[in-house]
Amino acid sequence: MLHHTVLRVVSKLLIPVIMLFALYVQFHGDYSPGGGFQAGVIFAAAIILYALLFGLDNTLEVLPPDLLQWTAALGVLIFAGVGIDTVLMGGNFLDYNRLAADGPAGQHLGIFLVELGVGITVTSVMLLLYYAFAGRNPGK
Amino acid sequence: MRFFELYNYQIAIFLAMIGFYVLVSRGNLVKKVAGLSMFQTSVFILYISMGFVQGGTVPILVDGGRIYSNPLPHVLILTAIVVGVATMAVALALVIRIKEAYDTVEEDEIHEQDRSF
Amino acid sequence: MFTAAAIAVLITMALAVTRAILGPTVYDRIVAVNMFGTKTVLIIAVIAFLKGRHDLLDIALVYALINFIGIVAVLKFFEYGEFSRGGRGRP
Amino acid sequence: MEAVLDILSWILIVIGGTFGIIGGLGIVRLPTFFTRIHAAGMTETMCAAPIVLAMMLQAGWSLVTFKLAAILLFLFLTSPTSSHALAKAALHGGVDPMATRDPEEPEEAEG
Amino acid sequence: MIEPVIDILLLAFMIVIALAVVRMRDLFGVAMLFSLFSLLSAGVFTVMDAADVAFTEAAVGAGISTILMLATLTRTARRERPRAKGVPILPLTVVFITGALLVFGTSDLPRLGDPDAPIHQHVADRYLQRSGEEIGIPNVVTSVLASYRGYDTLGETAVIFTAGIAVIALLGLRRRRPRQERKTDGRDALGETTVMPTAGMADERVPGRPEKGGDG
Repeated sequence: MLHHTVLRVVSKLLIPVIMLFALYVQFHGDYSPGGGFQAGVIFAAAIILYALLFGLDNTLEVLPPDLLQWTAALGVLIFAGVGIDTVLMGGNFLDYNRLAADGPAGQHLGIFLVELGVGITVTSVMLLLYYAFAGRNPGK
Repeated sequence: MRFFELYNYQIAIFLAMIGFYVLVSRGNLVKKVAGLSMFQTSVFILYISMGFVQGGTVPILVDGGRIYSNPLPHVLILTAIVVGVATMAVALALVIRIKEAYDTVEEDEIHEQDRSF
Repeated sequence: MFTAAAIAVLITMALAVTRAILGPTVYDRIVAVNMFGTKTVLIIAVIAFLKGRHDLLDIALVYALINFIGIVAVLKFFEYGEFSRGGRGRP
Repeated sequence: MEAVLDILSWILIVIGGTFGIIGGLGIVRLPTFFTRIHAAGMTETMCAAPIVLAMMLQAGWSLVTFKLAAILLFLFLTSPTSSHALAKAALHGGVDPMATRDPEEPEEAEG
Repeated sequence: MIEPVIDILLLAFMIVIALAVVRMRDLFGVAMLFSLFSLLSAGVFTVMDAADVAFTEAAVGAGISTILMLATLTRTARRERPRAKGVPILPLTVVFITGALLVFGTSDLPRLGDPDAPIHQHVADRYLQRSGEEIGIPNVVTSVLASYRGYDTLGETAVIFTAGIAVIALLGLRRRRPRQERKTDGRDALGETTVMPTAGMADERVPGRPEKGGDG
């Protein structure tokens, strides 16, 4: 869509803002609406906007699907790893109180890590879905 | 009078039934997926309506003892929405594969090619 | 005060829905959907003020950003008929 | 001071609501696509901006005002852009800008 | 007291849109109306005090699901085939009976927004009371999502991951092509692909094949 000059320029302005907003949603989710699921979808939407305007091939160069497959698994691994970690520290599965000296601090850390894992997985999977649907060669 | 105190539930069920009707009566697979997704959204509305409290507010704690709406349905539906999109993507991927294999997405033509009915 | 704004926005939304359903060309539908998106941003902001919970403004903000992506996708669908091209090479 | 702000907000909301409804009527009643896009574009500036400005006046000087300003900025960036791109796409897609009425079977012609 | 009015009006718009989806044969129009449907449902969630849910629906409904639907339409037909005339009696009956049973089921529910309803009495109340001191973050939805019910969320995340894997298994992923190839060919990928596979593939084969009867 490179001949849409206005669209291209405005999108160049908007894409970083959307990504920044996604990070705000991710890390401010404790105090306002938001969290890993929403942030992941918004972040993926920003990259999809780039892919729509500048072509799928350019996007595949920035974020190759092989990398995304790894990060999709990494998110789930972070989530489950926090659980295993609390078990190793002598608590129950996903019992964040063990992560720090006092309860709320441990809960903060645990929720932060878990939301991060969710965010990474959701971003990767949404982008992979877009790659799979958009990159499908028709008629083959 | 009691009947009208439940309007949200009834409208949600009506919407779900419209989605269900699309699902069972239309032959086009893409439209079936759209109907299924509408059904899903209606169920979300039903759940969220149950968590609503009159005079309550968003379950983000603020100073002063206020009434909050029920956070539990919100949690269930929040994850269900994202999962719903992922599963809808699986359904649509299947539709694409069916199109490539049968060269049609109309249900009766697929049955005809399979001689299954 | 915001009640009046809510009513006005709702009437506008009703009219936009009418156009989205009537068509007749696809571009009419897209215009209606675009306009409807803006009005949804407004109604969510108005609801936030009616309820006195300003956390809800984040939802309006995300709509203002995401709605654009939907419109770009629709335009791409119309100009190219598929999503994988339209990049570096000329269309 | 409060009263002045309230009166200003009321004026802005009345302006915004009126233009919103006029634009809504326009998008239903106007005859062709390019006239309708004009009505839709008008609601996006003249309806959204006054209502958000009225909210900003009511909110006072806080984070809320900043968020509303951000919403206004994004709306002002995205709506004219999408209207412009849409008009361009429609022009290239074969909608006749000089037509006075919609063609008979537009959906089929689009095909 | 405008909020119930907004709620009912938004739901009424949703009904109108759903009925239009039933009638519409242009699948592109269905995709557009579907995005309106999800916009409206986000509005309803906002009125119902579910900020996080509305947020998710806003992020998902307007962007990703519309794009996926449109991407499917590029690979399949854009129009639904016309249906046979006549009233579809069996589907209508099934739908009507199901709907009637469900509405009958709602008659036992507590009224909308009743603070004494059973759903608000058990764990939810405890979460709201204790979350502030136990977890220490204001957003109760996040604390329930990540901490009290973290196990559920782990399952949901795994489901999303699995769905992603399933779609890749079904559709395959496009690998990126080397840079040289792309530089030289310019518009190759654009030219060689047909936008929509036509329905007449079998017919096209016939005229160009002399071996059918001509080689003897």
